[in-house]
Amino acid sequence: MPTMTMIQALNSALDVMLAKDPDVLVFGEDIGYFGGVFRVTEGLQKKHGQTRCFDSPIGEAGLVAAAIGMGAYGLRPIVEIQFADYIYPAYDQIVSEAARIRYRSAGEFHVPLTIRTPYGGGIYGGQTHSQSPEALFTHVAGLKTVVPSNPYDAKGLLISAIEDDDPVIFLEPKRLYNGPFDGHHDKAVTPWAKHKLSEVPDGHYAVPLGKAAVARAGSAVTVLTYGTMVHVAIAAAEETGIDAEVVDLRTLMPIDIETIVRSVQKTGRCVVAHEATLTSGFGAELCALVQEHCFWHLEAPIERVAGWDTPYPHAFEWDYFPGPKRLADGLKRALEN
Amino acid sequence: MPTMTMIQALNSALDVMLAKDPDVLVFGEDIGYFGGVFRVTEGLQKKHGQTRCFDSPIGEAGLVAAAIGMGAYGLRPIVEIQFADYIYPAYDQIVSEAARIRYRSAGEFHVPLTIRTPYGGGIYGGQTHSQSPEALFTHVAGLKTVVPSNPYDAKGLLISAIEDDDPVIFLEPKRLYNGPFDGHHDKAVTPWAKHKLSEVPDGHYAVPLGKAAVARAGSAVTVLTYGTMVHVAIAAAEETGIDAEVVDLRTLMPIDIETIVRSVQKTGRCVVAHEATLTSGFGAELCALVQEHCFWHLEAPIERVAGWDTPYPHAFEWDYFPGPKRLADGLKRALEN
Amino acid sequence: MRNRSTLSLRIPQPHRRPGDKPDFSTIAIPPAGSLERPATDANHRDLIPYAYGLIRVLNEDHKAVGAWNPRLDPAVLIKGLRDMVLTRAFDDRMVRVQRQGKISFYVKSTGEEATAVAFANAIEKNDMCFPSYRQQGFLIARGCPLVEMMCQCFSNARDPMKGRQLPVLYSFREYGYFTISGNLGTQAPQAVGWAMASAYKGDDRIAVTFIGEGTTAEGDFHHALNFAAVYRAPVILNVVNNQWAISSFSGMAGGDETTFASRAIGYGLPGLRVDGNDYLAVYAAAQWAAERARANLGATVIELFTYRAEGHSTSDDPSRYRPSDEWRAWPLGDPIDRLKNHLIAIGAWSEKQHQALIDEAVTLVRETQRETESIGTLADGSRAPVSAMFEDVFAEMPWHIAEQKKAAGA
Amino acid sequence: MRNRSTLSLRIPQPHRRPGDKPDFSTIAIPPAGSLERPATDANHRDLIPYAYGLIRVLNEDHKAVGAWNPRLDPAVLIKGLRDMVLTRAFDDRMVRVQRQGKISFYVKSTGEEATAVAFANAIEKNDMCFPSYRQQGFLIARGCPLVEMMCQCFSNARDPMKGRQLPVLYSFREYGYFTISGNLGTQAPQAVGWAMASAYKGDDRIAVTFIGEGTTAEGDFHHALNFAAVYRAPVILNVVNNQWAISSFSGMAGGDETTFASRAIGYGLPGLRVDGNDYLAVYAAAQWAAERARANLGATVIELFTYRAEGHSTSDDPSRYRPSDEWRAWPLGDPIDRLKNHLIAIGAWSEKQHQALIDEAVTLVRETQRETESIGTLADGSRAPVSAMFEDVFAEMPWHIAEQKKAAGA
Ligand SMILES: Cc1ncc(C[n+]2csc(CCOP(=O)(O)OP(=O)(O)O)c2C)c(N)n1
Ligand SMILES: Cc1ncc(C[n+]2csc(CCOP(=O)(O)OP(=O)(O)O)c2C)c(N)n1
Ligand SMILES: [Mg+2]
Ligand SMILES: [Mg+2]
Repeated sequence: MPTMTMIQALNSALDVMLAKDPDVLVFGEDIGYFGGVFRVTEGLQKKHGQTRCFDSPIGEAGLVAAAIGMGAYGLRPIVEIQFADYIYPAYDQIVSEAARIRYRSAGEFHVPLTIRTPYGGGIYGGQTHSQSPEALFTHVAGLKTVVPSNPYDAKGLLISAIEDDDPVIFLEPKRLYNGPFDGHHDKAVTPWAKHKLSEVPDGHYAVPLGKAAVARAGSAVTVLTYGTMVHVAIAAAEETGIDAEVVDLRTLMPIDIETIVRSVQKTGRCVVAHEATLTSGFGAELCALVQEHCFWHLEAPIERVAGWDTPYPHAFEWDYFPGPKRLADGLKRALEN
Repeated sequence: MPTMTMIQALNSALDVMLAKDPDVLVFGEDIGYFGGVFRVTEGLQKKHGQTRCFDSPIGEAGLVAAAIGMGAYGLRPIVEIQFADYIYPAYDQIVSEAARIRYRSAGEFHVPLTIRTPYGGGIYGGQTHSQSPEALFTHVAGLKTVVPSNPYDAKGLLISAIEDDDPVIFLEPKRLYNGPFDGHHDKAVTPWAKHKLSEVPDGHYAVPLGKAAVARAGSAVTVLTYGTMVHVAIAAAEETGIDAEVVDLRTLMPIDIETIVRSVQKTGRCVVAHEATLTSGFGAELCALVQEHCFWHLEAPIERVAGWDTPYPHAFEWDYFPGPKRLADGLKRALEN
Repeated sequence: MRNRSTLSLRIPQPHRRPGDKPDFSTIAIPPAGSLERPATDANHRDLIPYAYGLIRVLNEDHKAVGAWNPRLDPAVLIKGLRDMVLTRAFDDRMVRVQRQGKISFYVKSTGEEATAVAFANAIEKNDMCFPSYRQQGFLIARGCPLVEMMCQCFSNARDPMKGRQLPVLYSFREYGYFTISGNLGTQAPQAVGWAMASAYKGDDRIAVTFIGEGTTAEGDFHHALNFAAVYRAPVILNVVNNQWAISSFSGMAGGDETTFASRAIGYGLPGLRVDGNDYLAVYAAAQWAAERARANLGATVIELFTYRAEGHSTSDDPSRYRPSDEWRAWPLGDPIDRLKNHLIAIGAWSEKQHQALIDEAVTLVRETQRETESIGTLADGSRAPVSAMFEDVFAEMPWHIAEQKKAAGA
Repeated sequence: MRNRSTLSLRIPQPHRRPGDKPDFSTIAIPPAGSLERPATDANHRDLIPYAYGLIRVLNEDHKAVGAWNPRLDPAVLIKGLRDMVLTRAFDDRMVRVQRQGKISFYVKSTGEEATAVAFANAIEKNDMCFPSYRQQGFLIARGCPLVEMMCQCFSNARDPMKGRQLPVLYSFREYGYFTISGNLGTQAPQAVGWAMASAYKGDDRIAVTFIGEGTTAEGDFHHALNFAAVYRAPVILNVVNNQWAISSFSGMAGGDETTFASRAIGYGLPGLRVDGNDYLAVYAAAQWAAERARANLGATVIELFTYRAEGHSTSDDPSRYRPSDEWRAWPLGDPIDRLKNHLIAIGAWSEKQHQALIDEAVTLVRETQRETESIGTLADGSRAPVSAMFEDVFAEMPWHIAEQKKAAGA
């Protein structure tokens, strides 16, 4: 099986779906001829034609709105928001429209829309190229939110998102595009080829939405996380020797409660981790769910390891990023009591 | 002392501040000559002049952006978003701009902006006149979020918000505008005049941001809530005879952790309640905070009572609204274990 | 130092408020028939004057004159008249029903019926409408059963929206009527996307959208214009300039500075300004724009100049902010009267027939109400089952909503 | 059934791609001096032609001609030339510094220096600029110390933004330069609000904002135009049409359909289209619009027609999407050369003086770099203390941020 980077895997998912379904089309800023600032759409316009993969004006609200109209017509649009930090102009169209059209029309119309967008830090992007806005979508009824952590899942989840009949926010951890990243920014970059989940079939396959994966089995403490932080959590476990079970949530909404409960009931301890600012982050929902479902199994408070409650500052990339050290501290605190 | 409805109290706060500070100005859709769809700005244009209180085009992003520019100039703008459901077009200006200008300019510029907006259900407004979007603001570093529950606090908190040098999202529980409401929609409407917190001084006073109030003292279980739900919680306590302590948070960000911890450590049990959809609502953050700070005092899982994870549907007003019955059930569950 | 004048902030104000005499003297009304009808493939630069003129067909003598006369068969006109009369009867009845406390909310289209009705009749059945909340005339002209509309307003057990939407926020896919949003303006760029999809598929369907003049201030209107221009989408972007946006006069949306049709110019789109109370003019403009769109020449912006005769909605009292008798002074009159008078002038209609038409409409609406109320009203407990609250959030119900449904006993 | 043509979706494409010969033959360049200079209180309707023309002052013989000639003192022009030369030297150096890995990111303004520099020199010191990320020339013309700008780019211990912003995203209140956002377009309606505040206070300060042609597609540009028109705000809304938005040509923003200046028309604002590489033309247009604004006559939109000579930023490689030698074929030339040639033509300058000016600029920038690096670079560990990460989120630090600061050991 070929190995792929996450970029190649995402490109392959789009390629497969463009070939399979004439109603699939892809558009966004700089994604057509140029292939996107992260090259995820490279070659697709050339291969599938100008009307299948094309550029958009710089108007995120307009591009999501147009995609909603296309979805209502019967197409399966995929749009790219160049950075998750630039999704806010489209927030009304996503929240008030895409998320609610099926409901408010009693099923007469629906919007099979996928919004792909690179999120997260680790690339010295400063406050407007590093954000993790997932919690702003998980709060909205009618949206699914997906975050892959490796090439295999990225392709399979993106195919599932495109084939899903509801709007999906598909957040791509940009720091993982070209290789797994465990938070040790001072170490040499590892290529994806060395990671087992870079083996990606060429053709069509799906990783189902709503199902978590156990990225590392363990028995001492459960880490609930997603995206880049999956690799950070594994590193923290290996480095501390703490036998942590790392659950890669993959889909945040709908959440795979069974996998979460099974793990926390087993370990009795839990750390939730994400890059997004702590307060009202998705980790808060995870804390709430875990204590609701596993209260009598918990032997210690659930620990949150997250971005600080500040914007993501350029010169403090590694002070802001919740790397293996902060995660290790969280694991230790969870085991202390 | 005069008694005021919440509308009158809010009007009085604006009036006092317009009179006190020539740099204060108020604008928004339909708020000038007409006085606003809920009449909160009634008479202000006539009294203070056309340039102090005026209408805006129907463009929420534009009106918040203009207010940001005014704030940078040195004014203290107050804008009204006609319904909280219509704040999303302004989301980018609020999140990427108002919230971050002080930080990104290292304090060179700041935005002393107050965004007032009616939120919440209970008026048969359907899905676009009933939403409670507070969690979408509490997640954003740089914003304060305030929700009053009675006329006295409404005036004092609004004055504090206007005098605050940072942007404040001021959410007004529209169902409380004209009277306290405990969720018993089938009972006769109570006027504010019968409520002790409708005694509102005419002049200037402040209720500080960041300080909760104990709306009802109790010892069996703590209810953490705000806005309309404060009254629902009190009703649920009275009706069940459960000796609940109802904490009216008043400010969600920054949160008054001391009052929360003091109460939960005392009662050992906790219910969090809000109208917003459950998942990733502000209640999730409250659960996370409480279990972080009071884990060893908790005798039962924290219960969440909230709006369902659906849009707010017109014909199901009272099925959707988390009224005294749902709150009573939550109290009972919290006491069961 | 230069001698500098001091700046001052200008707040636009209407020149008439409660107590003032209605005054439309500043509004220029060019004579009917004075504008040429350009070719539908004309260059947008040559069309600039149409953004500032006013396309009118019906003259003072109730004759249809000039190049824009669509030369319609009297039978076609009588259908339009009937649709407008029925729309007005429906609106009148629903407001009464609201006053009786049987429904929570209603929005009339009185005085603006021609804008929606003429459009519906001028375009093709499988073209798609992305409405605001004031185009019930479009649905009625398309033959949507009144009882379905009324059940929606009553939120009763047969409400096709299952009680999820405020009265008036219809969705009727079968009649080419997109689900109405409570959030202003969002439908306009969606219409553009729908039209792009039609072009993408090589179909021949076009989209039509309506937006209030107040709502042109939303960013979404700009996105609609921009995307329509860039991708040359087959869409007609109507601005219904009824001069009021709740309590705000059109000057608050920039209407004191220029026309709303002229907004098209900066995107390289044609903008037509049309007498919105002239059924024939609206019909002709719709035909022109539809022909242009179907010829792959892209979008047209049409400003339909009219007047909101009644309150914004049943929650509104317009006498608080404008002279209450303004409508009577409005120089472009009543679209129903004008079409009726035209039909009479060409000998195709009579006062008697007209009265019969009104009676028929009123009766039909009354009977529809009876039928609707026999199904039930929200007030007396008829509605979709509570389980409907939890359905259609997603195609398949996830576990957490299923749990909530159970908790609600639904 | 009518015989209908089938629709097709049109995706705009530039007529030149890598490997193609540069081709600007479709661009009409009217002769310098051919446009009248209207009174600054002219009615916007009478100004429509200016949205389609091109205001130019410098002719082929390097003479300043026509009514728009601002008739500036040679000393004033030499200052402008110096500002542009210094801007270019600064940009060149910073890109080199980025290639050396000393800073993470940089954005050049090469080829467009006149747009920002002429503006800065034409308006008053206490007027306020709401820039995008490509107006460093404005700051330099205003006399902002280069070392402060460079420390910002280096994110070192003296970075006035305390390491919080990407290189180039300056904020210099003292030089009337508003904090730059990474989010496109947000500054434009903020500038309008700032200008409204000046008018509200009865001051005489005006605001100036710059937005890329690609960014005109954002809703915020529309809001800026609309609010400026409605409240008649004293603001100048510049569109820098450098024809590229990263890899997207101006047609993706509607530039194939019409000019960007014409966007003004639909709001009842004047729109001027200006040769952006003609220092005198930019200066003159800025003066005209500033005079109009200060006379309480409101906003002007100015399209500054130029060409982005280099990549979008140091992260971009333009040879992937356009012919790499396009700039050389660009008919409006290089703004520095054109002003230099004009000064030589009027006998106020020489090639020798020019070379000396360049040398002086290069030396100044080199010395500034030395000074900056002596303070330190982010790469070698010089930066604001980590505690700065937690400050200025709010005026006063709330408990939870104080706790996080403590947890971070800061
Ligand atoms: C985004 C948004 N902002 C504000 C409102 C509140 N609102 C509802 S209707 C209306 C006025 C609209 O006026 P106009 O566009 O002229 O349409 P008309 O009512 O005249 O048909 C307003 C401000 C809303 N529904 N959505
Ligand atoms: C809201 C938002 N969307 C997208 C981007 C990504 N982006 C940064 S610059 C740019 C192109 C802007 O082009 P233009 O407006 O023409 O300005 P120029 O770079 O030519 O000066 C894009 C798409 C962004 N920064 N913000
Ligand atoms: Mg209107
Ligand atoms: Mg550009």
